[in-house]
Amino acid sequence: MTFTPTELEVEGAAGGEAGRDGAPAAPPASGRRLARAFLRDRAAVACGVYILLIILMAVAAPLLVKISGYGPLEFDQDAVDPNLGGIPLGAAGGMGADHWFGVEPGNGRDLFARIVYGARVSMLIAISATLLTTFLGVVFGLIAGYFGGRVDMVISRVMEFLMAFPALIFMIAVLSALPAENRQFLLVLVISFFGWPYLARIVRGQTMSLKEREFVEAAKASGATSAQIIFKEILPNLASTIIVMTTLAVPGYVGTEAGLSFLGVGVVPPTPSWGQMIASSVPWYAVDPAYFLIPGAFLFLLVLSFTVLGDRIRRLLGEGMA
Amino acid sequence: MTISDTLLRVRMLTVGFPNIHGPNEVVKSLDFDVARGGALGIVGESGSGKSMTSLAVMGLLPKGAKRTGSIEFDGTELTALPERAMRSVRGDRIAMIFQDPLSSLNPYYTVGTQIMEAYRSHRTGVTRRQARNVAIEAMERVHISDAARRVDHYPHQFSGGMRQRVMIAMTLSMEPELIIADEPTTALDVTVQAQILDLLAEIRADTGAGLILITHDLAVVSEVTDHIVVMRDGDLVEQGPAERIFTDPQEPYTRMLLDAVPRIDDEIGLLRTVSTEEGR
Amino acid sequence: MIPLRFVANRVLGMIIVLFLVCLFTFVIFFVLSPDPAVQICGKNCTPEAIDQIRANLGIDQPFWTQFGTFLAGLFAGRTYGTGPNAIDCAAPCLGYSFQSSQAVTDMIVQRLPVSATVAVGAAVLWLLAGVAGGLLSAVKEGRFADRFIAGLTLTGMSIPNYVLALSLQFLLVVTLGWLPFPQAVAFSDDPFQWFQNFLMPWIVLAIGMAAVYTRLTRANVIETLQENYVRTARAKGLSPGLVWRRHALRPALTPIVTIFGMDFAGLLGGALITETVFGLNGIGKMAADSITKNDQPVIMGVTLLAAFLVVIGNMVVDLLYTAIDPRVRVGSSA
Amino acid sequence: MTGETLLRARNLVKEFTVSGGGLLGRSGRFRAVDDVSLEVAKGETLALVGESGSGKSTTARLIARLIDTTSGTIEFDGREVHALSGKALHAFRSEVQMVFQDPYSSLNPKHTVERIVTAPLAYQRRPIPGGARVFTGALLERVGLNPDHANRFPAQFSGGQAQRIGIARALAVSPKLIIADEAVSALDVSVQAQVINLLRRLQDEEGFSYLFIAHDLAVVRQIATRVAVMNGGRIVESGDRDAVFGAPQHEYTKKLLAAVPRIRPEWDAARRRNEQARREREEAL
Repeated sequence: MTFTPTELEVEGAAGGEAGRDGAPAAPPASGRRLARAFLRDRAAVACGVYILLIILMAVAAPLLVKISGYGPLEFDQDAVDPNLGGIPLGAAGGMGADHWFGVEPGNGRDLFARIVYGARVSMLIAISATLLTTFLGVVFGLIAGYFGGRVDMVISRVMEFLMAFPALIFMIAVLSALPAENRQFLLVLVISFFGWPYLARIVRGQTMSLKEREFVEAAKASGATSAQIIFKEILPNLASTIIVMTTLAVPGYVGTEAGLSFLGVGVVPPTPSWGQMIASSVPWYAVDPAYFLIPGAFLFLLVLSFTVLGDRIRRLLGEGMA
Repeated sequence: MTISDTLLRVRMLTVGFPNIHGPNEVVKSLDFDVARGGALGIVGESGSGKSMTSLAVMGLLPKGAKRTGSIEFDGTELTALPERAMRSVRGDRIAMIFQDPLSSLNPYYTVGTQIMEAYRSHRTGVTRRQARNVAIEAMERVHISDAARRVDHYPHQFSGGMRQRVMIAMTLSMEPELIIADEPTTALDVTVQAQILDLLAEIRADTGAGLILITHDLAVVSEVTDHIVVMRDGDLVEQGPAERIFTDPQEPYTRMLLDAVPRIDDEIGLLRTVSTEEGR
Repeated sequence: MIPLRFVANRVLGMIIVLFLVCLFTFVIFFVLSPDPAVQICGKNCTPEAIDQIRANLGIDQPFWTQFGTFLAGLFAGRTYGTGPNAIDCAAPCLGYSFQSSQAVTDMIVQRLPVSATVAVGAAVLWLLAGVAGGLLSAVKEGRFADRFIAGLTLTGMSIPNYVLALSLQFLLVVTLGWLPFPQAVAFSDDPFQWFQNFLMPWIVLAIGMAAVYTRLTRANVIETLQENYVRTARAKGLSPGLVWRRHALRPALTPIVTIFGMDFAGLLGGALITETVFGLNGIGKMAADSITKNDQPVIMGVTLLAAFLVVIGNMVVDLLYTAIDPRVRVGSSA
Repeated sequence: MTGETLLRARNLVKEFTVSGGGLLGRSGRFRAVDDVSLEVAKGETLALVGESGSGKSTTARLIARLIDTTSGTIEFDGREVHALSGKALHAFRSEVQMVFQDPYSSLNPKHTVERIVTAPLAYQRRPIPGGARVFTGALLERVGLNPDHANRFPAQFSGGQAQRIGIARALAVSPKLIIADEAVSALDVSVQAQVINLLRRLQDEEGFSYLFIAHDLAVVRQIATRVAVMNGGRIVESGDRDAVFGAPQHEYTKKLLAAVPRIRPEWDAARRRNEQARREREEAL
């Protein structure tokens, strides 16, 4: 579902598209010019706004819940109909002034509160995993690509080994074996552990081709150390790749976290998570569609927003790159 | 020169990539002729529009390009030809050789297949066997030894010079009346370049085909061609018989170019340059 | 004609990777998981009973012994317990599920047809849709159709498959009633209902991949059309159809064919969710169920199977690539 | 002009391992540089000429210590370069600089001209005399560029200008030897002539030596004091420029010289006469 080698292959292949027609004499993309081009793109702006909104929601979760009146763990038996097996009272899953998004069937927990707190969990895990993955991927990719030889062979073999795993199944296996404490932290670790090779492979490839550029030889001939060459000469040239790959990694991790929680090896109840909410809505989807539609829509839109945003950033940077 | 002596007559040829900023012309109102069996050299530095000129004649301009003017080949107006008719001219009567022989050959097919496919698509009722023999014969004519075996080899199994020979064999198999060679030796070593230039001369002598040689190298055109067009930034700077261009250039740009060419057997001194670049 | 040494190299590499996968998986379950004997024993358990179960399972042995027995079981089969209660587990033995009292290998074999049907159908669907969409997009580059397909692919890549599965089920089955509630029907009994049953799983499993393949195909075709050899082909006066078929499609689609092998082999992960949501009794659902029941031998068996498929897929792709790309197949002689 | 010896390389050999691939693959060895000996005197230009694959670029990189020799010795200004390491190697780096073939590839696209030109000093941990701005401005002027362009990026310059930036960078540490690896082959002919003139002028001003790697014999003849011809990893012939060009001894050198396309000398002579006549006409007016 989230980790397919192909998906990243596409990004790699299309990312190279920009450099196809030689070196244009245009000045390199300036931040301001990029920002202006970005703001002209309505889809990108809409996605950016949605992501900001979700982040805001996650940050301000306790405040929002205070305003709406119900916490994420509060049961409200008055909102469900015990005679009908706990189906929410009222239309559309019990939506109304009291419960803005309705309530969970069965125990009447407030969906709005759970969505808001779920956003917190999703974003926290996805962003932490992205940061950790990016760090690992960039460092190992740079080292393997720059030093080559034996170092590269070892790192490449490890990457191939990790990528040879069907990541989802392996994550499930690992997580199902691990204790339930500190689940969120473990999720980040496990996701990053299986995630970094995809970025590292691309960074490695680009480093290998950058290494052949004569400016690296020029730096070497001037007495630059390996660390100086890697971080001062090569890394700046990887910036746009890293930005694009990172933006495209976030939706993958949002989806992975939700998927793992959906399968019951992710975030442990009662902590809310969107994937877990969708999982628990499965038995109810025919009688209370709002229960899965609301978290489903939030999740889909978040993943879509990040994906579109990553796509647009890639195109912008790709066009602006010399 | 009478009409029947002229193989290709180009008039007011303009190529542009129109965009919001304007017509963006890379070739501007170009006039030149190629005589039957003659060799025309188009010389210019990078960005002079010399390659676009050749693609315009072939009708192979990239997407978004706009071509105006007249290109008359053997009495036929090429710009007015429908695509289907143009295809029967392309490859069959006008053939083209490109700069980088490796990327110009498809890595997935044997050189034999690639020589044959042109022949088979232009000549109806040709069996595979016959086409293969044509391919082998063409490879022999460009002095590829052991052609009967090498016809089944892939491009990556040939050296740079041999690949260019394959490209030439490809054009040869069609017996074209005009060969357009766009920087055919730029990617090659100097000894290989000499061989390829000799080969081109030999083929012209054999078949009587006309040649347009596009290059940045004045020394090369001086050896190969009898008529020269000098281009700069899409403009025609000067044209005339080779000897006249080299002995009595009229335009300052031509003189500057000739001064800038390092000689291997002339006096040594500071290379004469105009200071356009210096201090810019 | 694939060089023998190349094959030998790949096979050796594959064996090493598979061994490491086994070891890795085994370590995880050996070190991390809670004692299965306690679970199996249930309530009213005595320490003696637990010891007995531990002995039967062989988990009273040190790690390397256990691992050795496990590997031996893979190739030669093994026997759990002793005496009349002994249970035989024939090779390739992936372990024995005490929750369902069945050998994991048998459980997998039983469920293979359903999973294979889901996987093959989805693969055909995404390959066809992806390549067709990508070609259309490339032909219409920059035009409305291209932008429309680009929007579709972004959506397809973004929608989590369980959300799509539930939405489809809600829409097509509950609201519109176009499809019946999924039931297990054999193809030979009622082909039409069989098709209706598998339609939604196929779509759900295929959609994300189809989106990715569309983008990949589009990028490859557009890039190939820029190649100098395509210009050469046009300069030879070949018809556009011939230029496309011979000089653009083959180089553009070759990497897609090879990647397809890997993606197909990696399908089990996606099948897990799809089969669970649609209640299809395949390997994926079995794995999902065993997570809930904490049935470790089954989880481990499925993990190994999945890794095995991916490694095999990788190797097939490598060999396939060698066979279709002459640059790899025939070494340079110049 | 030729004085004492600056660089002396003896019996240089460089072998590369050609991987057979995979775990079972057998690896072979390929000898790119085979027993090459050469000398460069102070203030002279030694041109190393050869076709692709002749080993000339590898030789240049061996001498610059960008790669290590398989065997052989390199002596530079009295020091054993092949044995240098650590601090001593660092010091050697400011005495030998390189100018590369592709002007864009040799400049980091993400760095400004100022950063590029001062990088050798920064990597040497040496202070920048007069501050980065002034120093860069002065260097740019010396190579014929506008000193106000110090904050631009490489992509904003033409090929010839970018090559001048590369030359400015080499000059920054005031080296004794500049290795120019096909430094003018990627340039248009008019720009090429300007850069050749610039290289000659700088040598006259500074007195450093060039090791000039090139495949173009006509260019080499314009700039070299001595010439060494390489083929298949070996030097087949070397000597003073006029000796090598005027009376080549080795078969390969003869073949190479014969292959160079040339403008007929009688045409050039005629052109000089015509231009003379034109000038006289113009003066008469």
